[in-house]
Amino acid sequence: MDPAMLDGFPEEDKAKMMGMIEAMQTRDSLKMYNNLVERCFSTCVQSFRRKTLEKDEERCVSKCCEKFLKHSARTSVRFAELNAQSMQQMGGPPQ
Amino acid sequence: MDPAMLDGFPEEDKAKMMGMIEAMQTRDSLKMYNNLVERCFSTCVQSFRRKTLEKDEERCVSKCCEKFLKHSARTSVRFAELNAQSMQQMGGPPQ
Amino acid sequence: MDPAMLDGFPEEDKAKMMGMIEAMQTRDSLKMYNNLVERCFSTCVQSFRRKTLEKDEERCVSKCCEKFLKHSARTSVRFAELNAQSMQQMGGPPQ
Amino acid sequence: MTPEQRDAAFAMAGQEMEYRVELFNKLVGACYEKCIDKKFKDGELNVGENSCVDRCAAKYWESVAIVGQMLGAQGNAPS
Amino acid sequence: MTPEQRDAAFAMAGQEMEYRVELFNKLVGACYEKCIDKKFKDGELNVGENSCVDRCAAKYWESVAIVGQMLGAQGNAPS
Amino acid sequence: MTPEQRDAAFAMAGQEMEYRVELFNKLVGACYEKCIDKKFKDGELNVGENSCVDRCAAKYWESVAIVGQMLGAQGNAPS
Repeated sequence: MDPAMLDGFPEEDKAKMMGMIEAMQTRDSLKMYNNLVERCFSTCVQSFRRKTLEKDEERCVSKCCEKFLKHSARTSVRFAELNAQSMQQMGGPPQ
Repeated sequence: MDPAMLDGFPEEDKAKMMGMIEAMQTRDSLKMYNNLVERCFSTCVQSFRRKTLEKDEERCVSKCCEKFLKHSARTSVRFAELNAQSMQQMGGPPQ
Repeated sequence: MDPAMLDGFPEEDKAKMMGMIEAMQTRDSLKMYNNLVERCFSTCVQSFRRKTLEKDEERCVSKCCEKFLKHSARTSVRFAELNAQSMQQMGGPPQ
Repeated sequence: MTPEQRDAAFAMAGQEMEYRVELFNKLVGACYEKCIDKKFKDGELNVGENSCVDRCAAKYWESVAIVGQMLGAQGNAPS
Repeated sequence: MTPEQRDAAFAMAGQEMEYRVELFNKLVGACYEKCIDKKFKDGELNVGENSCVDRCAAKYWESVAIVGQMLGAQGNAPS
Repeated sequence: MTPEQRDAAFAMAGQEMEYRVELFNKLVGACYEKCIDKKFKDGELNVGENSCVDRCAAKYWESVAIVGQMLGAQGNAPS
């Protein structure tokens, strides 16, 4: 969201909006955490002969997580660029 | 939801309920939009040698979308019929 | 959530929190219902030559559902144990 | 009706609506997977797809009832 | 602005944000499936993965626009 | 506690609960896929399925901790 959108709103509204954004971010990061575990567990863990992770499963979960975070960070840069581009070209994102 | 459910409620409650339904519909249509893009992109786009869609990928995304919307429209007619049927037979939908 | 967390809150707050928990449980059980139907339907129903379930499809949906509920019940016992364990060891669950 | 009862009625109606919408969306998704040819040569549903979709919807509905009975029998019926 | 209008503006801004976040998450998920090698020998993205991710994001974005046009044409454009 | 602080405490407790429920649901789903035979001849879990489920739950839990550490190290720990 463009923070400029909030210009002209009374201070208490801005505070409310900021609270809303913050709550959404907390919720999304918790959701992302759960999704990441599910994704890497499903890809990496295949054997159930023991009740602790095998060394290579542990390594796989950790690399999977690292790689996903890097992928996500790179994508977020591209996403911002694409967003900015379509703002210029069409006066707004595709919606 | 059966609008008759709202009979007997004060006017301001009806308005509140209508607002609730409207907000839900906006949210659902945005969600459906996102789901549709994800679905058709995943089915149709396979090559990443260029950063723009190939002609056949573009056509595929567009046909995929058209077909999904037609499928969804037909299903919604069937859904309403099945709903009406089970209201009659059992005094309510399976729940 | 640990109900002890509510100690020291005024009565009306406890009531509000309990209401929140209840609403969440209703929502989750409805969501679980929908997920279970989707899961067992997708696994069990393969033929579309008739508009009613074949005898073996019906049996499959029913066994699938029974098995999922048993799996879920067992997992919930394990989940509680793991939760309790990590509370002891680390003063809190992994988060 | 007290304000609390009214709030509860609203909350229940909202959850009921969400359940219905979710049910519909899952039915659409499941029958799309089962019935629709993913080659997308054409934007129209053909005869076979159309009748598959109709039967699929009816069979999904029957499955909802079966699962509902099972949940009810186990005492965790949603309502 | 009346309080009702303000509430409506808040609700709309909230839904717009949720739509954006969801769009981003789905793009990340789709391009992860398309581009990332799941052997996880290494925690780094290699050159091929990096350029695949960039192109994938651009193509996903183009798909958003196509689907948006189709929805608009059918009169069920989300906004 | 001011009313604002109380609202914030409620919101946080709600999000914490949602996180827990979601964690449980994903664990159930993941271990169902890994451990349960989908032929459904029987409605009972057999010995092999039971022990697979127990180990799967423990391994999932371990994975939650690993991912949590990684997120923490990167400064995007959820809490």
